[in-house]
Amino acid sequence: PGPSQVQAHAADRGPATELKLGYFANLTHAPALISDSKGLLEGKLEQDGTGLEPQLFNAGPAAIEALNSGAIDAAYLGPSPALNSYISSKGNSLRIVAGAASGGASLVVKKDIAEPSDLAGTELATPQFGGTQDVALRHYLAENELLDDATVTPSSNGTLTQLFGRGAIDGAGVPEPYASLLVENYEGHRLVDESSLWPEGKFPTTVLVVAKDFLIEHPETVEKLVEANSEAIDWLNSAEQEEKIVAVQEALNAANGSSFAQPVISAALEEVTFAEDPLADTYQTLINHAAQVGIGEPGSADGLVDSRFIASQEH
Amino acid sequence: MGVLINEVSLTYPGTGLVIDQLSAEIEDGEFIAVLGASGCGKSSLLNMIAGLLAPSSGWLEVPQDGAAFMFQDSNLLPWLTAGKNVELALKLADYPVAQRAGRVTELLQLVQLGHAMEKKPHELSGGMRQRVALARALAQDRQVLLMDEPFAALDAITRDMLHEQLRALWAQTGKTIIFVTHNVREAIRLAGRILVLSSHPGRILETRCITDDLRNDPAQSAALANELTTILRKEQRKHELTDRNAG
Amino acid sequence: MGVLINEVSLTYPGTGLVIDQLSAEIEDGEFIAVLGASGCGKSSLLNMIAGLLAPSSGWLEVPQDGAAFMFQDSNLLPWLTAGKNVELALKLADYPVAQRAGRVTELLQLVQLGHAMEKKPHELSGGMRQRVALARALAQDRQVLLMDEPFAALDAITRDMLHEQLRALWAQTGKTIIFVTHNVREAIRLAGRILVLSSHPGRILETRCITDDLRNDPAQSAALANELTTILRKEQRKHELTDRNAG
Amino acid sequence: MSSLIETPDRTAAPGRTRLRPSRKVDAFVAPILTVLVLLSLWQIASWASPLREDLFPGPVAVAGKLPELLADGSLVSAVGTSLFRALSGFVIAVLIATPIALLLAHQPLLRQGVGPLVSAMQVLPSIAWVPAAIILFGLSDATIYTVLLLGAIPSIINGLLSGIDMIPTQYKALSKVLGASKREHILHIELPAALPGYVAGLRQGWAFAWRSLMAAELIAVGGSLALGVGSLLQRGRDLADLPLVMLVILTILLVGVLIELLFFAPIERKLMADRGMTRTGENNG
Amino acid sequence: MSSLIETPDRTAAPGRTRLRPSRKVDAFVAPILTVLVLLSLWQIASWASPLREDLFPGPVAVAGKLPELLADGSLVSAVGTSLFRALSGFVIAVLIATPIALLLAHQPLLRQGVGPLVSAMQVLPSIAWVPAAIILFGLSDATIYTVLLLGAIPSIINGLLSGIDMIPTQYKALSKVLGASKREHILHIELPAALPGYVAGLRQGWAFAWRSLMAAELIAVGGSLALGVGSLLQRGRDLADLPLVMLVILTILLVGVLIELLFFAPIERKLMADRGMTRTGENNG
Ligand SMILES: Nc1ncnc2c1ncn2[C@@H]1O[C@H](COP(=O)(O)OP(=O)(O)OP(=O)(O)O)[C@@H](O)[C@H]1O
Ligand SMILES: Nc1ncnc2c1ncn2[C@@H]1O[C@H](COP(=O)(O)OP(=O)(O)OP(=O)(O)O)[C@@H](O)[C@H]1O
Ligand SMILES: [Mg+2]
Ligand SMILES: [Mg+2]
Repeated sequence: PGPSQVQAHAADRGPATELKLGYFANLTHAPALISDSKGLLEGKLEQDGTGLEPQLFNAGPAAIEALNSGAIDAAYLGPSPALNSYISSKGNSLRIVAGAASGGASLVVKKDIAEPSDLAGTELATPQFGGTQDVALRHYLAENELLDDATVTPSSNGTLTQLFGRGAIDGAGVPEPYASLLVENYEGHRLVDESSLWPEGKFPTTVLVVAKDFLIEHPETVEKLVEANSEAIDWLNSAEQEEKIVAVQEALNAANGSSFAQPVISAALEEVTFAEDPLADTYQTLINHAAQVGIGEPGSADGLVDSRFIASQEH
Repeated sequence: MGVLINEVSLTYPGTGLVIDQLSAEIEDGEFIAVLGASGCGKSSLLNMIAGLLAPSSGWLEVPQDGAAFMFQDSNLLPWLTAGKNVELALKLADYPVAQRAGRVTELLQLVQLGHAMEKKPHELSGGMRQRVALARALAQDRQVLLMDEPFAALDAITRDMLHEQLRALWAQTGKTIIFVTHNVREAIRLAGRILVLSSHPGRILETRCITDDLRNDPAQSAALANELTTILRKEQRKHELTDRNAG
Repeated sequence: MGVLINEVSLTYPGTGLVIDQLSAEIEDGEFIAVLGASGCGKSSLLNMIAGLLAPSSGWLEVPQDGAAFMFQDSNLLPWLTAGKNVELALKLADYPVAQRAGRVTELLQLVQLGHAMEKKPHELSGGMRQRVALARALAQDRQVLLMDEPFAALDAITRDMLHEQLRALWAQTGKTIIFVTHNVREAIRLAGRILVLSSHPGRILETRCITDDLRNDPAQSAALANELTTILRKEQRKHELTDRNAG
Repeated sequence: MSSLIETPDRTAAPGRTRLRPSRKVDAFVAPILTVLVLLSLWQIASWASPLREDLFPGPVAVAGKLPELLADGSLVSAVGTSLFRALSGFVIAVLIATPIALLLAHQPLLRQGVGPLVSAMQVLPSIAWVPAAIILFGLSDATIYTVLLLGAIPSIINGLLSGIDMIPTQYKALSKVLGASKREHILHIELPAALPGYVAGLRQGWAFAWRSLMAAELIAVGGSLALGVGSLLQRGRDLADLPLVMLVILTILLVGVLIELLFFAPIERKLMADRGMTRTGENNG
Repeated sequence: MSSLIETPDRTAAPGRTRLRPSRKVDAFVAPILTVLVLLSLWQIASWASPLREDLFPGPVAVAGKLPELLADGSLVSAVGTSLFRALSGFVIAVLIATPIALLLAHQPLLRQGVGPLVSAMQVLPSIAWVPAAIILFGLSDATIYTVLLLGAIPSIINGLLSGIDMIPTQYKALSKVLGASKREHILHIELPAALPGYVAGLRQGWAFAWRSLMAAELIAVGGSLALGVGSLLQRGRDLADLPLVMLVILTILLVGVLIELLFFAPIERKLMADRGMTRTGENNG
């Protein structure tokens, strides 16, 4: 009985009094970090009298839980948790309103693994079961008919780094800056850059999602959110390399005390592309890939992306 | 009517029949001594009168406010001092708060323990614990007072003194007192009536009334003591035999 | 030499001086009774002899293998049956395994509890528990046997019987027995020497030797009993006064 | 005034025995009833709730998930894996913790030094051990067992220690009088006397063991390590699959109830009966 | 000849023991010594270890991290936040658990029905509650407290229940004889008699409370929720910053030791002294 009631009451109610925005202290969430540290979003929201409450998360599932409960209204997320939630709620939970980052995920392996066929019999890891890198890696292994030969162990980013450092795993499919960290500090090398597996080399890493009800009730606020996102991305794409590295490093440090070295951040920024295109075409592929390797339920991504707020799209 | 015991039987799961259709009528204000061999069921009987144990058959009638009970082991609460142990009984009997402290002192002095008020049970000697338990039983101030070998751990002199005090208390208050003892002379000295229990199963073997005349006549009471001892000894003989066979 | 007590004093934190420079020499094979008012320090003295309590000053000498001890409360282990409680003492005394079961039966029969072998302590009456504790103390079979009011919870007949058995055991084995009692007659009946303790602080007030002649002469032993009672009563008087003042 | 306190009452036939349903049945009937009541409350709540169905699935929705999980065998095998790990780990923990507790109980200096640390280790969350365990053992069962053991051992040590602390002094005196050697004292007096407290400690130790295991199973949820219940739970969260999460929770509860009813409750009842006591809530006055 | 230091043993005749005043050994250095020994072992191990320093930092490296964390105040404020949450949550848990335990102890049917579930809830990992708590309370302290309470309450209930179970039957008889009402019985006999077991349960409850709190603090690391020790630990793990992880572990241990030494140990010592017992490892025979 729930959903219909909620829909019945949902209507445009003008700007929200408050926007609760979730994101991670990750390099792939740089648009959120920059928007926050430069006060971009805050400034825009103030015009409507909307307050901003940023909220840091560790992982996608917790962010999705928070979004579902109304504890946050919008979030920067990897596409996989967003897709999972969209499908399991039958389209009622959220919408993707913009992209934030693409690329910037690689399979980093030990020195002695030189080509894909060497992956047979190895132990690999990804940050999260059913996450973007997890599905990608499993799909890649399946394509190369290695899925039964190599094992894939989901484990958190920090643990992965440790496991790789200790030699307990032979490789990891990870996002930036961890991929760069493994390369810079732990003598790994990139065996597969994920972008090489996608048409035009583009696949989403971070997207901006908004709770469906919030989107219906406060489109003005969402518009501001997307604008700020766009400005942050513009800044990231236009700023001097040095300035960019320092700004990202400081934003990360301010957010959760991260202390990644400049070379790591610099290498990571090379890998990631910041763009507000949500890459709507890729979601069905992502869902299909997941279903092919037996993760999650098959479903349709139709209606997931609401790209009306993206300026570039309008023109 | 003080206490009415009607064809009460008691069976313990592991032990079998301990008390067999025992009946007794105890008048209001009587002073009863219960004699019997070790293990014959005296404590069990008191437990039933106190309502702590349900009879397996038969029934008992006791005053509605229950009975004060002095247990065979002193059963003091280890976290309370001697004084607080007695005070708890007063508190639970709704004794007026203002007079409690005074009453506690009075009761402990009665049992010669005025100096041990602040002592925890583990700091008391065996006899001292028993006397605190006695003070606590008196603190309850019920119409019926059950005492399970109240003086067993006491020396003869202290015991003598407490005998006197118990008699005096009984005379003053008209309580119904039922007390278990192993000491035939003690029974004769204190009680108005003596019930002698048999063992295995427990029945009333003998009932003797003690008049004040008898009590105060050394020769007569010595004769009664001998007589009761003989009865008890005869009863005991039987068990010696059964025990030999059982072992 | 059985037990040597040399100017032993004992102070409890909360209570103060309980035993004051007490000295006594107890010969090997002696049968000693200790008399004294409730709370005078008899149990404390036995505890020191058993090595359970260190004296505050002075020293004691006991045989190296220690002493068997029958506690004032029966102190049975609640998870073991009567038989197993006795057996444990045999086991810890390295009694040959093969003969243990037989010895347990023997000892329990000695205290008239052949039938209660399989009972847990909570299924026993107070007097039965005390008798199991007695059997256990005998099972330890040490040269020195300490007994703290071993017959307090027993009826006169059982007590008589056990008196005889204890005398017989002592005569046969030549054990050194030190036992605490409240019963002046019991002391005269059993002991070869009686120590009377004063209270507050505990000192030796009197020492009396009992010859077999005296023991077997009712008139003489009655006279001694009276005499000892008088001594104890005089001692007690003092405390009554102090207690009134303390209370 | 005398009133009637008759037990059993006067009209009852003499010698009648009270009929009691056997304990075993009792022990299962009441919990099952409770569960049924809770399930219906849950279903009603989920119908009445304004929350979306994927956020608050009712029992029916959750049950609907069951065939799928049973069909691919993942639930059964996860429960089997976790139960095996938890039980074997628990046994190891008991075997390690018991001698340590005895050592601490008999070495005053050691206890003063190490005792507070043991208590402190109880409050250390299991995941704190994960980095260290991974460095030592990599992604192996050894890592999982390490985390489990470090979770369970301190609590079992504390349970046994507090059981030993509660032993009445008179038993220690008895043991000394009986001439028990240290070994004999521990074996014949200390352990049996401490047993009730020890079992209470074991129950807590089991809880710690199981919860630590769940935490350990989150380190790595598949691959070379067999999939456990903890991994399944995390998988449910990762996939925003609340019916799966609920199903795992119910499974864990079921395992917990069964362990309690088949293991701890009977042991405790036996111990108490041995000592002439009854658990409150069981018949007998 | 009565002085505290007496003629030595050898004057006793052969085959005899001389019993003399005992001397008490004071050992205040023990805990400090233990910590020092452990620290040096750790430093030596880290020097001797072939592992890279960032994988196995020694105490010196960890200590080096301290000024930085103290400078930005994050460690102190995280400890303060977590400690406040844990203590207040623990107090609430005690206030909720105690009446429930008393109710269960006095309602046989309820205990049979709900008792096993309470034990089972102890084995439910804290993160199992997180999704439900978030849905109900969002990202607020209420969520954190919910997870904490659900972790601590069952264990306190079980502790009190087992304390009540262990009450000697004779105290119940006494209470009946003294004519205590149910309320009076609970207040004057049951609670004080169960107190030692209850405190043991509280100690476990505290451990559960703290560990559940750590789990709850992983949900979110900043924003509306103040940063706690759990978040700091997770941050250390996420950043593969082992010195930070170690520092947080040490901090948690320190908090645990202090709570133990300043709270549980004195209470327990008091309770036991009240009952004429001593903790093993404390002087007195
Ligand atoms: N809980 C019980 N379970 C089984 N048997 C019991 C239980 N309590 C007592 N008995 C048995 O009942 C009999 C009577 O016990 P009770 O305590 O009433 O004796 P008593 O007359 O008071 O003896 P004593 O003078 O030694 O105190 C004994 O044989 C004892 O073994
Ligand atoms: N642990 C203790 N702490 C403080 N005082 C104690 C302790 N144990 C005994 N006492 C005190 O020491 C005195 C002697 O006690 P003890 O038990 O030796 O007496 P007793 O002669 O055996 O008495 P009873 O005949 O009543 O058993 C008493 O006044 C008692 O209060
Ligand atoms: Mg009795
Ligand atoms: Mg004594």
